[in-house]
Amino acid sequence: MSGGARPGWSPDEMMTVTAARMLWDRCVCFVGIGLPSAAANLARLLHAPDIVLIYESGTIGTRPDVLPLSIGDGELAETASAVVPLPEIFAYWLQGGRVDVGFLGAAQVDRYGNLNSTVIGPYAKPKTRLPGAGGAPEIAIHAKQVFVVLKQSPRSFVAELGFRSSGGFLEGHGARARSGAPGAGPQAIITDYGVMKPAEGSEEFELVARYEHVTVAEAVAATGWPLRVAASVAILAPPQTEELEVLRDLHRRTREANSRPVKLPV
Amino acid sequence: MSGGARPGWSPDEMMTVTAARMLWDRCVCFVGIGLPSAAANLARLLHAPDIVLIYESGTIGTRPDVLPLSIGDGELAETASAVVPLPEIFAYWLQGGRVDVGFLGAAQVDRYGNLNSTVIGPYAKPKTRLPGAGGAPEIAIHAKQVFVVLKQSPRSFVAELGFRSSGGFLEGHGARARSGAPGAGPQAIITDYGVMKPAEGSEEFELVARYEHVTVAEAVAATGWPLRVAASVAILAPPQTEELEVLRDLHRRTREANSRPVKLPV
Amino acid sequence: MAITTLREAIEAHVHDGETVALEGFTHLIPFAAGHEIIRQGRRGLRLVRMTPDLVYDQMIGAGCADRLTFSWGGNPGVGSAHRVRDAIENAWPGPLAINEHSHAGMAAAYVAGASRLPFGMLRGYLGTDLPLVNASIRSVTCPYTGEQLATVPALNPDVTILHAQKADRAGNVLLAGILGAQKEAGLAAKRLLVTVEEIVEDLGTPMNGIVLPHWVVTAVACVPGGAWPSYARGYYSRDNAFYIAWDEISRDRTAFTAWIDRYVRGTADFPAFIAALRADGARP
Amino acid sequence: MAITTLREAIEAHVHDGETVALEGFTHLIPFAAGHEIIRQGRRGLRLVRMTPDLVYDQMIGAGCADRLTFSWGGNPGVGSAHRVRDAIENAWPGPLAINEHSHAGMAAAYVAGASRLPFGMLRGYLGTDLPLVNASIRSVTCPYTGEQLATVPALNPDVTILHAQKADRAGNVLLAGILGAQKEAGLAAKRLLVTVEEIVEDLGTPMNGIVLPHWVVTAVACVPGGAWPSYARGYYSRDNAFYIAWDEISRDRTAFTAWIDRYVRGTADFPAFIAALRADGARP
Repeated sequence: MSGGARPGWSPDEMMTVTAARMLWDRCVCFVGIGLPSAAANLARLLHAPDIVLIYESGTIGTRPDVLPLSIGDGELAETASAVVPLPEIFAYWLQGGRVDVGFLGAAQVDRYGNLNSTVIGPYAKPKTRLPGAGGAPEIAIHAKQVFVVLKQSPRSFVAELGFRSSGGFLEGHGARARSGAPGAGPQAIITDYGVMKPAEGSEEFELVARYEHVTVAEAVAATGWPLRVAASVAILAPPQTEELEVLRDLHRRTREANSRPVKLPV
Repeated sequence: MSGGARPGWSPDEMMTVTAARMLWDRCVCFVGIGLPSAAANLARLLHAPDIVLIYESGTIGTRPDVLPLSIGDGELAETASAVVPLPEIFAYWLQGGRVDVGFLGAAQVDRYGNLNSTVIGPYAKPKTRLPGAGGAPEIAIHAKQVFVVLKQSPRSFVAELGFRSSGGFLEGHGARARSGAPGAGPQAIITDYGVMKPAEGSEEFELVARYEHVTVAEAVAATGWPLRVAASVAILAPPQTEELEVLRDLHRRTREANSRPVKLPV
Repeated sequence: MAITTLREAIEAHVHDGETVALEGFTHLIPFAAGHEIIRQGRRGLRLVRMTPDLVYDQMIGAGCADRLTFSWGGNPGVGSAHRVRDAIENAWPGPLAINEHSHAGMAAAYVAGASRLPFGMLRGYLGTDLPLVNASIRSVTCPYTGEQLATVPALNPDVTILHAQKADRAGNVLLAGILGAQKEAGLAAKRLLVTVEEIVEDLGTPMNGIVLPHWVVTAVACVPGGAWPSYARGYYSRDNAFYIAWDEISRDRTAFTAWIDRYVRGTADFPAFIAALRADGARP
Repeated sequence: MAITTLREAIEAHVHDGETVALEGFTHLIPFAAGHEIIRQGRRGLRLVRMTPDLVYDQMIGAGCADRLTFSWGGNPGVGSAHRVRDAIENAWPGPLAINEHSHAGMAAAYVAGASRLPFGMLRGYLGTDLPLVNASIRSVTCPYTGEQLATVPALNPDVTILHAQKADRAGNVLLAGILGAQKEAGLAAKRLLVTVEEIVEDLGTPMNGIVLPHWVVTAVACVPGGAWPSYARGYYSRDNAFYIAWDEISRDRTAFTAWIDRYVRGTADFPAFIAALRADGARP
């Protein structure tokens, strides 16, 4: 059972709202498709009107009216303040240290915030071949901080990753800093049970906040490693009416746009 | 005395016409300011209408109506088929192996076509500090071939360069090929006495052609090393009426444009 | 540069066993060219593309390739690239060797290719397992700081194929909008083929516009709509509904093969492909 | 980002002894900013610029700098940069250390700086003496081919100053035309100051136009004409006649100093500089 199944809103909505609240006005956010893109745009439509959204397709400072289905939908280019070649995005903007927040999803995360989006089972003989790392390895290295968004279950929050696609705190205990990665690494994992943050010293993720309707025991049970729990676990405010309205309106516009049949071009 | 002093045309005109004749239609020419730029544009106005001119300022396929005074005059951008950032010109276009002919001038050249445009006298305590190498070192490395244009005198055609700003055949005898430079190096030096080409094997430049009114002895005397002379020295046709007319018209338009006072902008 | 038909361009310039990059990052993906490669039955291609997308799902499912260099292989915003998955997981329709990178690594490899440098360099791959499964990811030591930086070998395809908005009669090509690593992939290649929406008298290039000059282009073919179901800014939008529909079509080997047989192998060219889709009411 | 006066921008952001790059390759050279640095009497600057041009001839002759990183130091199409020469040859008005590169090397160093890599790499400097006089030109070995490639340390100025056509009120900056390495120099710097011809409500950026977004810009000052005697495409042409005239003015120390004293040190700001030139009939 998902931690977020409650009548008023879906787990995705709850995670999106929680993630959006963590973004601040004028922050520079490197956005991936899906929930991160929804969260970043929700923040823009609510409390962060001047947030700077960068998509790896080369669109900088974009303000899409509907959520892009792909990372390079036309809407992103038309509303961007600059559209640059993709190699430049990765070299000058991401590696250049210009990104405050990178948002990452994955198939699996471990206790140190390392992510797998590559493969389940052996790499050479996969059980499930996933799309792969894409922009994530270098977002994980260079963004000043990273937020991970992922639904919680023992299959996704695992003791051992099958493959490490992008690095969090590696083996913890300062391993990341020793690796030379410039960014501070994952600073929050937002799930459908609550929020985890890295503990000082060990850099192991621990539960620091939960949704009202979820118990700590449920969150621990939904984790594939013995989840540590902070001394005090905050209660996350449920999605507010305005947050849900704006988010649902955004999704409605997006669904409409995606279902609008595109005439064959010739 | 200059080798070219004859009533009908100036030494510069003669060299420009000779250099222009060496260019062919559709060749890709990386052009420097001054005589190379005049020669390349003369070729374009005469027998090479589809020559592709690249200036290091980032203008590709430019067709200026007047000669630019600087490497980045507005005229070059307005008439170019593409205007790209300068780092791209050197990385993708020059180093990328796209340039057929590089045109270089210099203060001094030696018998192997190495050039000095940096300094006369010791580098740390210069007698004459020259502007420096600019784009030349990498033009000399990457252009499929290089033409050098330089007025001949024992002070400019020297036995020992004070400083090697850009490489020709280095110490000759295959040294250039061993250096790993992809281009074939300098294939002609065009002077006001004639044309020199590298001898097979030694790669030492030797006189292969002279202007009608110049003797081989005069050309040898105007050279600071014991100039070798090819078994057969061709006679270069003098500038033709059409060549001179088009060139003079180009220079006239250029002079007019440069002397046109620019109103102060505010 | 020659202006020619797409069929002739593929016949003349794409050969079995070659390294071929069809680039276009979501925008301007050369689908028509991919279909023509399927029609002409190319085999053993070593495909290169940052985001394999539907175009390589189709080419790999149709058996054109035995190797794939890539950095993200899904159906963007939808889910799996089922044919790519089936090839990697089950060697169907044949084994597919993979050479896997991150986006930043692959972009650096194209930049190195366009620059004719033997390798590209980035502060990348730190803390990832990719170097464990891809021996071509190595490192150099900075001669100033001693820092180790990741390296990737340059990508220099035998052929790169792009789709663009316009070409003029001389073969100068203009691109506008999301650019991906198209220009770099084009300049890195030995041969560059471009399909365009239209051929015009005057490109009307804006200052600092993105142009591939005719003398770096091997052949241009005019194929209106040739990026569908991706898009060509100024001409048509991305057909997101088709991307969603592809999930069903591609999930099953039989359904996929029927689709390829009917619409790609069973049609003479791209206009016929579009006409067949329309005739079947498969698309509006 | 703050929209401010040029005086305030230089006061706040350019300090004695810092590494300062005024970029602009023939086009959009920030002359007004150079003059303001002279007016404010900065000393000991480590100047960086591919083509020192008249702007550094003036700043070096006026005693602002004790180090110069460059790749070509003349008066383009005219001849010597006399003040740069006098500083190197005769240490007038003070000694000037030089850090000399080729254009390609310096472009690679700016690209590395913008990319926050510690060094740039090129197939360059082969067969030249520059590495003999510039120990910062080194090499790395390609981990794939064994080839030795030249390296240059990244350039990361404390301050880069650019001139551009337009900014909007948020401080987004638009450049169009010949770009040099301006964008790279700007992104490589710790602080970025930009003077512009005008501040507009809407930049009207064309697709793929060259923009420096407000959040990478430290300060913008509106200084119409601020690139004169270089040029700003769409606003005014290069004053080639002044470049030619500068040869005379700059050849002689006394004439040069008189010019700087009268027109730069003797004026309050750039509009007053232009007014003084006009009042003297020095320029049309």
